[in-house]
Amino acid sequence: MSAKPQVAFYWCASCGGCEEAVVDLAEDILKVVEAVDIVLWPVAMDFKKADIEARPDKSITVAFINGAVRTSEQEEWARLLRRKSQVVVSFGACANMGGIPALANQFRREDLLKYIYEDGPGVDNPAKTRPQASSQDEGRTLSLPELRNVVRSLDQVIDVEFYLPGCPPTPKLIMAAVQALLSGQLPPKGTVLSPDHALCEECARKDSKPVDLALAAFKRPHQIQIDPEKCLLAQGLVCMGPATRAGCEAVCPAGNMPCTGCFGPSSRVKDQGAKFISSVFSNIVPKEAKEIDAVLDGVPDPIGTFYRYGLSKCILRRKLN
Amino acid sequence: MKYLYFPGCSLKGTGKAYEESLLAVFGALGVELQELEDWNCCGATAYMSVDETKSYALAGRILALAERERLDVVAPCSACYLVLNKTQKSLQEHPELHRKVTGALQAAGLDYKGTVKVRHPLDVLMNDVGLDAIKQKITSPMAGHKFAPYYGCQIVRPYATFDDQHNPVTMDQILQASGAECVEYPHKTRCCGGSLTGTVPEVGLRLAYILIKEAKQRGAEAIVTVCPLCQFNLDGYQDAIAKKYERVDLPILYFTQILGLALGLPAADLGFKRGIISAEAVLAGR
Amino acid sequence: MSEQPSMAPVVAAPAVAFEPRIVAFFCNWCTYTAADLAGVSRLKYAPNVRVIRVMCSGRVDPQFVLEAFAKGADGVLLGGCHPGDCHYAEGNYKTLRRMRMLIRMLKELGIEDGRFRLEWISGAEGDKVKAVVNEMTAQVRALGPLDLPGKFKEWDREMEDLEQHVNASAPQQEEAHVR
Amino acid sequence: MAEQKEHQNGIPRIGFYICHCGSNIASIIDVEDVRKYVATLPGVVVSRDYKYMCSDPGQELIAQDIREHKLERLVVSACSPNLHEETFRNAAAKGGLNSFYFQMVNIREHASWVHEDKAAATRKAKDLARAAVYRVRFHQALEKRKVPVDPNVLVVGGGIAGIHAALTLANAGKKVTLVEREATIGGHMALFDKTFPTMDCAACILTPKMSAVKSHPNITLWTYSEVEKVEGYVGNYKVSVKRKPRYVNEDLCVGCMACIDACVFKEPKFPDKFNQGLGKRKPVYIDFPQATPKVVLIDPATCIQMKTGKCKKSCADACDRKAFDFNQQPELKEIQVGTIVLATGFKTYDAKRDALYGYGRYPGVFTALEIERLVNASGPTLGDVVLRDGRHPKAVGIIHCVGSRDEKTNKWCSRVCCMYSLKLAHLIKEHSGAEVYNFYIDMRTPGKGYEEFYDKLLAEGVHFIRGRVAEVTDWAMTPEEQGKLVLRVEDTLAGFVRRIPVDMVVLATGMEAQADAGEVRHKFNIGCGSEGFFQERHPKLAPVNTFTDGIFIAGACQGPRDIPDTVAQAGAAAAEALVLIDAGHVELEPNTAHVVEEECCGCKSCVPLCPYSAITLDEAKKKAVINEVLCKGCGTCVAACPSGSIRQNLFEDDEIFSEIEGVLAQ
Amino acid sequence: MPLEQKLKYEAERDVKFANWVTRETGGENLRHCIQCGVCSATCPLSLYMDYTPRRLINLAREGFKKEVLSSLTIWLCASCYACRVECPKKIQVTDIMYLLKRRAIQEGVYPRHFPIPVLAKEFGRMIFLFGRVNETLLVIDLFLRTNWFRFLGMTRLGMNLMRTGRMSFIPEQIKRKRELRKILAALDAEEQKESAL
Repeated sequence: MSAKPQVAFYWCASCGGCEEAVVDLAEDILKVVEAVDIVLWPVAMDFKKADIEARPDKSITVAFINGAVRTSEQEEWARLLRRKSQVVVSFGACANMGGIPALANQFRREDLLKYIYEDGPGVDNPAKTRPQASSQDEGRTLSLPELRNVVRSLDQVIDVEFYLPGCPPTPKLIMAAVQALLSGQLPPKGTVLSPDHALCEECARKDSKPVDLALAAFKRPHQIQIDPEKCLLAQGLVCMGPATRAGCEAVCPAGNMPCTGCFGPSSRVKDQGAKFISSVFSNIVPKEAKEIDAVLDGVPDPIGTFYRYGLSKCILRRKLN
Repeated sequence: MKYLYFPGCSLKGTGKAYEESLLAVFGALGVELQELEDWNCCGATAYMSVDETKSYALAGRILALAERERLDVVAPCSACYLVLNKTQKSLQEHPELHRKVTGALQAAGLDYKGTVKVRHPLDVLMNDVGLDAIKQKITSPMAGHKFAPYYGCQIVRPYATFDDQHNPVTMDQILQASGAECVEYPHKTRCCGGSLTGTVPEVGLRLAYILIKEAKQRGAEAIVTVCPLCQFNLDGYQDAIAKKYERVDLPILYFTQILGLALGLPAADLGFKRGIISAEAVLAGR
Repeated sequence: MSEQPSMAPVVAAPAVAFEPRIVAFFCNWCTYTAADLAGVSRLKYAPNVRVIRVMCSGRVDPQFVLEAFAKGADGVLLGGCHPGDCHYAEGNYKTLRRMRMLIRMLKELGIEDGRFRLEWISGAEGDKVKAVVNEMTAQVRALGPLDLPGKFKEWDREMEDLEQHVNASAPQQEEAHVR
Repeated sequence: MAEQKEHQNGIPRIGFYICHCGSNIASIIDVEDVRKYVATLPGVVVSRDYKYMCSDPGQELIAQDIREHKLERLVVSACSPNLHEETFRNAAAKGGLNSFYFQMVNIREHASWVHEDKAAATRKAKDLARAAVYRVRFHQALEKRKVPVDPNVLVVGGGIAGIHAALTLANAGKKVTLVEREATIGGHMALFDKTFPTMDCAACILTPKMSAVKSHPNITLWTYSEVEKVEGYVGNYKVSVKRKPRYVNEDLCVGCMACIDACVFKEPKFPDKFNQGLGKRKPVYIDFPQATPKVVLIDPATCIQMKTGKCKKSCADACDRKAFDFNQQPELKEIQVGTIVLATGFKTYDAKRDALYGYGRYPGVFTALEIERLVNASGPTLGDVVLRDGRHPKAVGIIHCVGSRDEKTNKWCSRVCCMYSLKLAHLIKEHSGAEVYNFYIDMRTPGKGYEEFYDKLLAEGVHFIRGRVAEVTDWAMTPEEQGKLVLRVEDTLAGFVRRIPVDMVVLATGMEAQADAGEVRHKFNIGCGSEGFFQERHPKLAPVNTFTDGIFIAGACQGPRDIPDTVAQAGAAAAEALVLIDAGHVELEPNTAHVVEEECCGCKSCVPLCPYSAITLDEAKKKAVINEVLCKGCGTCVAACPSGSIRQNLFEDDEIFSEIEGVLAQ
Repeated sequence: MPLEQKLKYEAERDVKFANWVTRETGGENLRHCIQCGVCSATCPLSLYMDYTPRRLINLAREGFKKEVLSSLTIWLCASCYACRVECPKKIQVTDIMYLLKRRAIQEGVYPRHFPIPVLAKEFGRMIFLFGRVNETLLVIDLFLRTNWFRFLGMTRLGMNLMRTGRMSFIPEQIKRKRELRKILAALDAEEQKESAL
């Protein structure tokens, strides 16, 4: 076995953007590849589960796992890598908080399956066939991963040492994390590897935010001509910046788009959505329930807005039914 | 403007004149009354003394039937008006009673939700039709006539909200709109003894006598009322009063009869002939 | 104690009757004082509410409400001063605004309407404390247990098989990593 | 009994104490069971119960345990923290523990007094105790804040309560500003002729005190003025007062009243408010001869010059001192005070609301206050008791409890009506010789010399009929009743209904909160009870304090009361203010919020939430900063900080989260 | 004149009865009475009553059942509600009178020839039979059962009513009598269930 650190990359329920982010390290990736041995990277290299199973426990120095955990297969891989690795880094918003896949926690699994295999437009499935975890075909047993009832963040399945936030994490943060891991100068377990204050700190528009927002209406980005200089909240856009951890250098606001909260909350906040509500809506103008409700109507999808990346980590975890 | 009409037993019996004049007046004012289909007796004051839940259930049936029509119910008889309102309120406030009564109604296939509004003709005239609209239709004002407006007990007490409990004025205003004058009548809400005259005459007659005498003393040529029982009691027992106290001879009319005259309706359509004490003076020249 | 009859219909109680657990956040100046007044006046009300005192309803972070549900509350009651009466001028308006949004969120996440309630109760309204507590207890009792801790456990049961399977061959000396 | 056990790793050593409160708690809550249970909770090393925790031995027990068992945290389950939190904080301090390593559990007001099911109440007591045990681990050592107290005092209301409070404070050498809404001080007492039960003349005992106010070097008297705005906190209030224009320069007018004689209206023409409308006055007037300050004023609603600008202004010409100023404008004054005494008084019930008593309909019906003026030697009739048509009444009926003891209007007993009705009965009989009937429900004469006064009236032959009058009517049943007002009442002691004809009816109207009590209390940030009177901090133990420190209440603004009680209370309010002033400083709860600078991103979300402008943005650092002197500790900004960068002493997030967890853990 | 003993012993009180009154609809506030007598004073009939309404309320809450149920007071109440709107303690006096009347009929202690309970009962019977009430038949029935002498004295009124077309001997009836009887039967069943408990 090589003396270099053994590194694994794995993806669960994700879009692949996190893999892209690794590639986005550009020339730096060569330094990384040089410094480590990659023992697993399904998107780029061919390894089999058996290869990993065969390894001694704790023989992988660090496993970077991205994506939420939704299927039994993802769950199994996560557990397997946990067993084989010294350090697990939860990589990206989906692994950290469920991410976009976790929005499915607003629906029952049965309803989702029914829609996708029976009711959805364009579905032609008169026999109402659905994928089965186990089925017989020509005398052989075929098995498929099972879809779980709940979309989970990685740390709701296995223990995790560190978190790299973002959808996806920025190359700069990834490099910093890798360097820290290689140098062995590790922060305390559970640390999110980005600055522990809110995004406004890094936002170029910060100074243009008025002291009193006094919002009387909320707008969605397509409804207005966005002023490229002015604080987005002040323009009535739901910008999650104040309730979102810094580290991305406010790329979205720099691109004239409000922050949607992919970095998650600061270490002092348990529930990003609830805290955002507490902050921004305390400052709206009306005082009567009816008028308040009229303003709130400007945010038609509260869950999708405040928990775009974090429904798994909402204190309630999912819709109850 | 359309309402359900719950006449009650009296308006089909001794209070026919009230029904006749009410229908005529509402017709003339363009208010449609649709008689509630297969209505039953509300139980009035008497039945409440026999069986509480049953009397609420009787009223409950009426309300349940009315609910199907999605219209406000007009109940001209004071006792009916009170009983229906009382039923709504008691069922609302007493869950156990509500359970029993709605259960019994359901057993007969009836559904009671408590959504129907029970209205008095005075309330409808004042608040829905409006004094101005009434005034516009007055063709032969009752100028020079003086009446004692008598509301009796059960319409303003204790459930009505359309007028003051101690000093109601709705009928005063309607009579004045008809061009008549109202005497200051301190007994306008005092009990006439109606529910007792038949059974304990010495008691009922005294109350009736006080009412009629005071109205007369204050210069009224008739007592004008809103209640069929009051009308019956004050009109029907004047012979007995004469025997026991003195001859009082004062016509007892319904406010709808006066309003009808002012609206130019023929007296014959307003039930004047049904008064035991004739109202010739009121009708003079009409 | 009292000979006043109970209004509730007499129903045979099931073997273990469900007793709702309601967490209340009461502001120190109005609602907490009102609850004290209810006590001094010896008003009797349902024993299902547990009061957590805050200085102002404005201190109540929506996270507290969610956390209470997650830790097992069947209902959460939030009591503050009447609009215009806040000891801190306008804290209760801020509460109202953020809670209106929280209510929407709770609805979308499947928490029934009656489980979260915001009430304005002044320091003089001991009787309102009684009325609100009784009413809410009855309402939550009718809704049945919420039992989020139980639900969390139940949800995670689907992972048990795999957890055992993957860790079956794990050397015993290893500390278990699975939560 | 006590449970004791050894130290547990990492968790502070907690002592738990549960109070029986005699049987107040122990009769409903199984104290023993709770004590045993709490002993099993992590960190609890001592768990005791005691009959009266708040007693000296109870407190000593705690202090001793702290020393002996090296307790690091303290939880006491007893009554409301509003009552005894301070007591147990002191007990902690006595034992050498920081006072704030303490959490109180309210199982009396919130459990034993309000529940009947013993098992459920005990369960609740355990849940609440567990929550406190979980919470107290996170408590931090804190110190109270000290702020100085401004020695100047504001007294609002110039009735007998305000007058007495102001004089007491001024005599103690404090500077007092007395603000009165009307043109003269004196309040309701100035309207009275005699005072019960001693029958001393109200003017004789009141007017010397009024003059003393005017001449006292330590009192600034602002009449015809109202408080507009109050800012600040105990020891440091900033108050804006609006001085309404009298159109006469107060400093120049000497009260010679030559202007009133000179007014273009030769005769008084307008209803005289001071005399309850029974007399008349001119547009330029003075309420009564002893008005203080003795300064005339102009009623702009009736003065021709004020209305049209076209008067020959003979009043101004008659003034030697050139005091008239028709262009006078309202003036806003600002003062700094440390404490405030509110003595804003009451209003009488509007007798028109009881329609059946005929006030406003029958001229023979009067309110008690009108009779006060009628029997007053300096009143509109110079003491002659006459009806509005000039006749002298031969029979008078006084109806008690008008607007009192009636759930349709006011539920409470107004306390003074029985006694003043007796007084008026006596005076009417004395002045007119009429037969006087008192109609009462219960005769309430608790007070020194009060019952004796009732006795005297009985001996004088005044009729007392126990029953609430149903109706006052002019409807006559018998010839004797013709032309009279008839009262129908059940003589409940005789057991039958009576009709009693009289010429004059006096309605003993009750006392209500001032119409604007609601606005006033908002200005001063104090509470009102459901009946509208100002709410005292504790009905027995803090009757002149309010929930806002440094603001005290005296007299009938707090509830119906008579003159002796009002004066006693005014003295008490003054004494409470003196306590603060002489202490020189007050200690404030340390429950303030602060921003953790390195965590703050400067998003400013918190800044507009603070009603006291305690939060500002440090422009250099771009971080929010909280001024702890201004912070009153509501915690709204803490709940709202989107990155969790604001903390609040005593109400930290982890304290509340652990309390939530504790109250629900099973 | 024979002397009557007015002393009452504690044993003569029926506490259950008092409690029952407070539990019935309308009786809730009974114990709040402050005995001010405004009910009696406002009552147009109190002058005929053996106990004024105020006294009756006190007798009821103290549990003097016999005195209460056999009193004329409850039968003289004309349900005019004047007392109820005047009561400073919001006691529903009229409803208390109703519930006492019902109890008196139930226990059969009402004055035999006092026609009001008879009227009330007949009224109920007629509703059961026809669903509506015919005043003519009701009055005839009533007088025949109580005091037919007086009935003879009423012929003048009868003639007057006949003359004015206000008298009818044919009862009005509802169509769906069965529906009405089902309702009443359901309540009878409910009552049986309760008394079985």
